[in-house]
Amino acid sequence: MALVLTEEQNLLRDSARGFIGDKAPVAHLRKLRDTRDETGFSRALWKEFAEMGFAGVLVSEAHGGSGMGHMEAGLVMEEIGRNLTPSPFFATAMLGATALNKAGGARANELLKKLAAGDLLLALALDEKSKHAPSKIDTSAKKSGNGFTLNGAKTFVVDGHVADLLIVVARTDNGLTLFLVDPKAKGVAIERTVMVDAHNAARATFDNVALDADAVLGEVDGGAAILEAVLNVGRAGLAAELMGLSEEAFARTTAYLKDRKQFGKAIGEFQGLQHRAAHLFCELEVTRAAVMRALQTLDEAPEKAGPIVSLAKSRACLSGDLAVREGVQMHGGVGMTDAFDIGLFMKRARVAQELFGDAGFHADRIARLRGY
Amino acid sequence: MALVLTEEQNLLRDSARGFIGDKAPVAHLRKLRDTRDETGFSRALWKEFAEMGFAGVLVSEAHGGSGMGHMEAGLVMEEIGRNLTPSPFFATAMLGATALNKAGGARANELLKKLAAGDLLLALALDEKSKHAPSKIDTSAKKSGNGFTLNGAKTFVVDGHVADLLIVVARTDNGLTLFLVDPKAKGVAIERTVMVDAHNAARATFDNVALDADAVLGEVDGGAAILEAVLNVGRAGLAAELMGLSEEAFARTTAYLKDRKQFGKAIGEFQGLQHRAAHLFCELEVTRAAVMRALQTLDEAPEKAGPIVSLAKSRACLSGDLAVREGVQMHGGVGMTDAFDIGLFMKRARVAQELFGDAGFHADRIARLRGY
Amino acid sequence: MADIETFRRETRAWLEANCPAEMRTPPDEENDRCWGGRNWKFKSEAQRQWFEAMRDRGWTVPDWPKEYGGGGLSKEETKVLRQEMRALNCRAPLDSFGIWMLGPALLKYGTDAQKKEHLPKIARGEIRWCQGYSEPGAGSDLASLQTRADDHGDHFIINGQKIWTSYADKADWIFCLVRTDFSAKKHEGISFVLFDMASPGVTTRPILLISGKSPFCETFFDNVKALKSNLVGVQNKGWDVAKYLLTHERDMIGAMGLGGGRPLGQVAADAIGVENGVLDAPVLRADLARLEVDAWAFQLAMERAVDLSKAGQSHPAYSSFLKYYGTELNKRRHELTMSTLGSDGLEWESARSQEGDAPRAWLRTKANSIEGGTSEVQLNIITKRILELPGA
Amino acid sequence: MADIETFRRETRAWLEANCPAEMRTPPDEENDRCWGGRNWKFKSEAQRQWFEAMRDRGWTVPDWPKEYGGGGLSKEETKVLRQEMRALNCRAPLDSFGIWMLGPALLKYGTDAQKKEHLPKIARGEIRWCQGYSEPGAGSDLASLQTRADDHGDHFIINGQKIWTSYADKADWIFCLVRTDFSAKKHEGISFVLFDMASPGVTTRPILLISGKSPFCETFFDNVKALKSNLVGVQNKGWDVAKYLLTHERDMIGAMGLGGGRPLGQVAADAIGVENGVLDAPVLRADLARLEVDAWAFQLAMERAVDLSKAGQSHPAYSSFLKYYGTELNKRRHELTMSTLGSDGLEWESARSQEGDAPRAWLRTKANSIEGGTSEVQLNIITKRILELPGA
Repeated sequence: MALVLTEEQNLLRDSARGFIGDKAPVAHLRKLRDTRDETGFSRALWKEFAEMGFAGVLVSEAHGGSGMGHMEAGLVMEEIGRNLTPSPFFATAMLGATALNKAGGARANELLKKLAAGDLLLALALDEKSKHAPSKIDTSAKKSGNGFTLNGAKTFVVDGHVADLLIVVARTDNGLTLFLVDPKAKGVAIERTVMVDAHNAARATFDNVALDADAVLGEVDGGAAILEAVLNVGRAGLAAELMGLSEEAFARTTAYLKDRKQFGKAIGEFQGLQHRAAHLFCELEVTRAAVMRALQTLDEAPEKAGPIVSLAKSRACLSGDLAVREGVQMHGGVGMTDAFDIGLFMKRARVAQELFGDAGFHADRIARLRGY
Repeated sequence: MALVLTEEQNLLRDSARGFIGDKAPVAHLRKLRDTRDETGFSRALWKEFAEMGFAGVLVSEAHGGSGMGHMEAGLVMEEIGRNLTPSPFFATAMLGATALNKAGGARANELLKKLAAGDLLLALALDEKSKHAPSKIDTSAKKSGNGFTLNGAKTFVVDGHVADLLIVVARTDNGLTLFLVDPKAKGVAIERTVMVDAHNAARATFDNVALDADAVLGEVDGGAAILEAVLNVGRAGLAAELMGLSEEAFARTTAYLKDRKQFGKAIGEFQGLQHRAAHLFCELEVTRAAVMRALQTLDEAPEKAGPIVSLAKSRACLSGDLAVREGVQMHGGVGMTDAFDIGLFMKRARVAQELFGDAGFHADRIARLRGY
Repeated sequence: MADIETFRRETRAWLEANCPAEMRTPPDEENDRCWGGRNWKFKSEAQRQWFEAMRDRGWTVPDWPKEYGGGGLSKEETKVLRQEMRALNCRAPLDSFGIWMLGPALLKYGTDAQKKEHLPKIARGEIRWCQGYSEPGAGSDLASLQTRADDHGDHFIINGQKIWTSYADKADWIFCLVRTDFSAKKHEGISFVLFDMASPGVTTRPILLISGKSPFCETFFDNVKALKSNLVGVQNKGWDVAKYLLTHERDMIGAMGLGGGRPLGQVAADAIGVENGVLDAPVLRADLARLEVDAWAFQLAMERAVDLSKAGQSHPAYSSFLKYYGTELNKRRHELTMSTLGSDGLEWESARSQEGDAPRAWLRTKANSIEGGTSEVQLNIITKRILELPGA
Repeated sequence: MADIETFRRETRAWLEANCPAEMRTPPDEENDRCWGGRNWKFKSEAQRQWFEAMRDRGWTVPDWPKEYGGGGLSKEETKVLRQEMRALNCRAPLDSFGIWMLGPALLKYGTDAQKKEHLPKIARGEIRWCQGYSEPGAGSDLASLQTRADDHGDHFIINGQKIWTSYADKADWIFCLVRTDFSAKKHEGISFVLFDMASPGVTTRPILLISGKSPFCETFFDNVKALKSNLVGVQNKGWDVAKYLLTHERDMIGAMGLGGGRPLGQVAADAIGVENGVLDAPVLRADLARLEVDAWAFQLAMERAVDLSKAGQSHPAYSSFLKYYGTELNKRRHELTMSTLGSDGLEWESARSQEGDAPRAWLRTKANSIEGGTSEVQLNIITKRILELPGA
C-alpha cells in the first residue's frame, strides 16, 4: 500500500479536522478542566461523533457502524491529538469496539450497535502496575457455580469512572479471560484519578465481585488473543494521536519563532534554533511513515501488526516527546505559563507516552522479537 | 582533595607536555605507521621516558622508580593522548608496574627495578572475547608436577608482540591466577594485529605451555585482587588519555572554526556550530572532574576506586567520542583526508574506548553496583 | 590542615547538638523552606530554632564578614561547614534571593552605607528580596529593557512593568534594573536600584505556571519613588552589576543539576522490580545508568568549580557552563523520574501522589533552562567568552 | 491492478531466469560493483551476463524513455521491478553517476541533441561520468566556486581546480560547474558543462581518505577545451541545473540510511551472546534497539517519499530531509557496528577482518554527512524552504 492517503481518506481527514477543530479546540479541554467537569468530556459532542460515524468507525455496517478502517480511525485520533480533545473515542470506539469485534457473538453484536449509536461507553481495565505490563496480571476470576468471582485492582483505566461497562482482564485457570463488568455491581469500586493532562482515568478494585457466565467476552481462557488485538489498535491509535499532537505543537512553535523578537530580530533567525527545528521536522516525518504503515497493517494483515505497531508507538513517543520539549523551551517564559497552550501539549504527550507502553517498552519489545 | 593540580603536578604536566609534544608529536605516530615500524614505538624514546622518571612513575624509589602517583601517571597519559604517542607507558608503566607492585616479593621487586630503568616491557594478556569481559576467562592453568600447564587464547594484548614478559590471566582450581610467561617459551604463539589506530596489539595463544611454579605472580588463585587493581589503574589511565586526546581534538576544531571561511565568514560564526562547540566544551569539563577524582582516589583510597574509575572511563568514552565525531564533521572534507590529523584522533579514540570496557560497559557496571 | 580538622570536628558536634531532627529530613520544595522577611511565619518550632541558632552564629551566610551579620569563615571553612551539613542532611536555615544574589553584588558594588544598611537584614532574614529583571519584551535580550527611571535629583520616579518576578507578592524589597538613559546604547543606559515593595505605585499579579503553582508575578510600577542612595554602582552602569549578579544566580540554578533525595535507580528498582540483577525495564535502565554517570560527574564538576575558584583559576564565564549543564541535567532527571513512576507519576490531585508532587516538580524544571538566562544564552556566552569564536 | 500483477509475475520469472546466482549475493562495496565505461573490465562472466541482459531490456534505467536506452516503465512498474529485484537479492547491474545524477538533469535540462548523444551511452554503460562540483575554497558554499570558463565562441577554455571528484581517475567524462561570468552575483555566473576527461590539460590526483581508500581525486584543468554544444541549460544559469542534480544525489546518499546486510542485532547476539533472552551487554542493547526503531521507520519514510512523489505531493526540498537523516543514521549504524564487534572490529590489516572491512566502512561513513551538501547545509535548506523561517 502506498504511504499516502486515498482521496476518501483525505476527505475524511478534512471533515474530522473541521469538525473537531471547530467543536473541540484546546479551549474545550480548558473549560472541562477549569469547571472540574464530572464527566470529563462533552456527552453532547460524543453524540455528534456518533452522528458523524466516528463512534462506529470500526463497527461494520451490519452492526450499525460506518465500517471504515483503522487508517480512518487513526485520522480521527490525529485530529483529537491536534486539539487535545477529551473524548471516549479511544476507550470506546477503538479499544471497546475492537474487543467486541474480536469476541463476536450475539451479545457483542448488540453492544456494538449501541456503541456505534453513541449510547454505550466502555473502558478497558488492564494494567495493574504503574508501568504498562500486560503480562503482569494478578486479578483473578475463580469459577464459582455457573459464574466467576472476580478479585483484583486495576489502574490507569481510561474513562473508567463514566463507562457503562468495564472490560476487565483477569487470570482464569488456563490463561486470561476478558469480562464485561457492570461498574455498579456489588464489590466494584471506582476512583476517578485526576491526571496531569486533565483527561479521564480511574482506578478500579474488585472485591469478590460475582459474575454470571455470560459476563465472559469471547471464550474462557481465550482473552490473550483479544487483548493482543485491542492493544495493537490502541497503541496505533495513541501513536496517531501523538502524531497529531506533535505536529500541532511544532506548528505553534515555528509560528512563535517567526513572531517573537529578541536582539532586534525574530528568534527564528538564529541558526541554533533553526537547526533544532529542522531536525525536529525530520523526526516527525520519520514517525509519520511508521504510524501510517502501522494503521495500514491493522487494516490489511492485523495478525502481523505487532512489531510495526510497536515501531509506531515507540517512534511517536520519541518524536512527540522531543516536539513538546522543544516547544516549551523555544516558547521561553510564556511557554511555562498555564495561560499559554503549549504546556497542555506537553502534559498530554506525557500521558499518551505512558499509556500502553512508552518508547523504551516498545524498543525492548522489538529487540526481543528480533532475538537480542 | 581539591580538584585542582598542585604546584608540583603543574610542573610535571608542563614538563611532560613539553617533552612529549617535542619528541613525539602526531608526526611521530605517522612515521611509525607509514614505515610499518616493527616495534610500533621508539625504543630510544622509551629510554628517555625512563630517564624522565616516567617509566617508573608508579614504582617506589626503593625499587628504583620515581615514586610518584596515579595523578602524575594520569598527567603523562593525558599528554600521550594529546599527541597520540605510541608508547609502552600504558602496558608497562601502568598495568605492569601495578601488577608487580600488588604481587610483591623478591622477583617482582627485581622486575620493577628493570621496568623503572626502561629495560623491561610487559604486556597484560587478559581478554578472550571481542568485548571486554574480565569475568569470561577460559584460559586454564592446570597443576602439573611442580608447575602448571597453560592453555588458551588471548586477544587485544597491548604490546604483546614486543613484551619481554606476558602477564597472563588464567583460571586455576579455585579462582584466577596471574602468570609471568616468556613469549618465547614453547607453545606460545604471538600474532601482532595491526589496528586502526596504528598502535600495538596482539593475539596470543598458549598450547600446553609448561610453566614453573615461580611463574606465578602473587598467590595461586589470588589473581582477582591483583587484576582488579590493574584494571582500575588501566581504566583511569585510558580515561586520562582520552581526556587529553579529546581536548586536543577540540582545540584543533575550534582553531579550524576560526580559520575556515564559507559564505563570506568564518564557519565559527554560525550559531549552529557555535552551540555544538559550546556543548562539547561543557561535556569535556564534566569529564575532567570525574577523571581527576578517579586518579586521586587511586592515590588515596585505591580499595574504593572501582566505581569512580568506571565513572571516569564511561565519561571519557562519551565525551571523547563526541569530540572526535564533531571534530571530523566540523573539519568537513579535509577532515576525511588521511593527510589531516583529525582522523587519527578519531581512530585512536575508538580503540581507547574499546579497551577495558566502553561507556556502556561502565554505565552498566555502575547500575549493577547501585542495585538496579 | 590541623586547624581545619579541628574546625570540622567542632562544627560537626555543634550541628549535632543544634540541628533539630525535623530539620534533618528532606524539605518539601513548596512548604518547608524558610524564606524570612517582615511577614514571615515559621512553619514549625524546629524551623524557628534552627534558623535562630544558625543566624546567631552568622551561619546563614557563613562566608560574609562578621560586621555584616556573616560568619566570617574562610572559603575552606565554609566548604567544611557545607560538607558537614550535607553529612547530617541539615536543611538550609534560610533561603533567600538576598543571600544568593543581591548580597554578593552589594559586597562588590555597594557603598559602605548600603552594605551596613542591607546586608545584616539579609543575613538575619529580616528583609525578603525579589529580583526585577525580565520584561515582556526583554527576556533573553535582557538589555533591551524599557522600565524607565526619571532622575529627580535625590530620587528616581519609576514607571514600567517587570515579569517573572519570583515571589514579588511576598517580598519586602526589590533589586531592579531600570533604564536611566534612553539615548545611550542599550547596555549603557541601565541602572541598578533598590526600593521597598510597599512603596505607593507598586502592584503585583501572580502568574500561574503549567505546574499549577505560582511563584512568579507580573509587577507594575506606576510613579514609584526610589531614593538615589539606593542606587547600586554607577548610574547608567547597572549592567555591570546585573551581569555579576547573574553569575551568582547561575551558580544557584546550576546546583539543581545535583538533584537530591533518594537515588532514582533505587526508586526504579522498588517501583518496577529487578530480575536477574537488572531492572525489569531494560531500555529505561540504560537511560537511568547514563543519567547517573552524567549526574555524578557533574557533581564533581561543581566541586571542581569551587576548587578552581578558590585557586584563582576559574574563568569568569564558568558559571554559564554550570548553569547550562546543571539545568539540562535536572530536566533530564525529572523526565526519567516520570518514566520511572509510570502512571502513578501522572496523578495531579490525590493524597496518594501528594497532590501531584512528581508531575508538578517535573513541569517546574522546564523553567530551569529559561530563567536566569536560557540555555541558548549560556551557550552564546561560552562561545564568546570561553571559546572566543568570532561573531558570537 | 491486474496489469501490474501480471507485470510482477512476468518480471519475477524473467529475473529468476536471467539473474545468475553469483549476482544474487551481497556485493563487496569495493570489488564487486559494475561501473562500466570505456576501459571497463568485468569482474566475472556472471557480472557481464547480468549487465548485458538488463542493458538489453533497458533495465539499467528502467524508467527512462526507450528512445534513450531506457526501459520505458511507469513509476508503478519501476517500483515493482525494484521490489522483485530486492526479493531475489539481485545486484544492481550498473552503478553510475550518469544514471543517478547526470541523467535526470539531462532529461530535464538537456537539448534533444544532448539527450540523444549522452543518455544512451549512460544507459548502456559505455561512458563513465564523474562530477566536478566542490573546490578547495567552495565546499558548503558551493556557489563561491572559482574554476573559470572563458567564452571562445563555439567553445570554452577552462582553468581551475576541483576537489572530491569521485573516481575522476577512472571516469571518461565529467559534468562540471564553471564560472562564466565573474561580474555577476555568485549564484548567477555559473554554467554547467560536459567534457571529456581525456581532453588535453586534465590531470587528476587521488586523495587518500582516513579509511585508507581513495575514491576521491583532486582534478586540475589547464586550458581545457569544452564545446558549447555540451553546455547544459542556459549559460550563467547552471546553478539551476546543479541544484536539481543535487536533489538526486541526496536521494542516493540518503538511501544509505537503509543499511543492508545482516541485522545488527543478530550480529550482536552471535558476537556477544544472549542471556535470559537479552544481549549480554545491556546498555549497548538499548542503543541497538533504538537504532533498529529509527532505521526501520526511516526505511518507511524513504518508501513514503517515493509514494509522495508519485502522488505529486512531495516538497521539492524533501530530499534534504532524506539526505540528512539517512546519512546521520548510517553513521550511527556504523558506530554501533564498531561497538558490537569490539576489538575484532579494530583490526586494520588481516585476512580475518577482510583487511579491515568494518573499520574502513565505519570511517568512510563519516563523509556521508559532508559530501553532497553537509548535514548543516541540509538543515539550512529545510529551515528555509520547508519551515520558511526568516533569515535562513
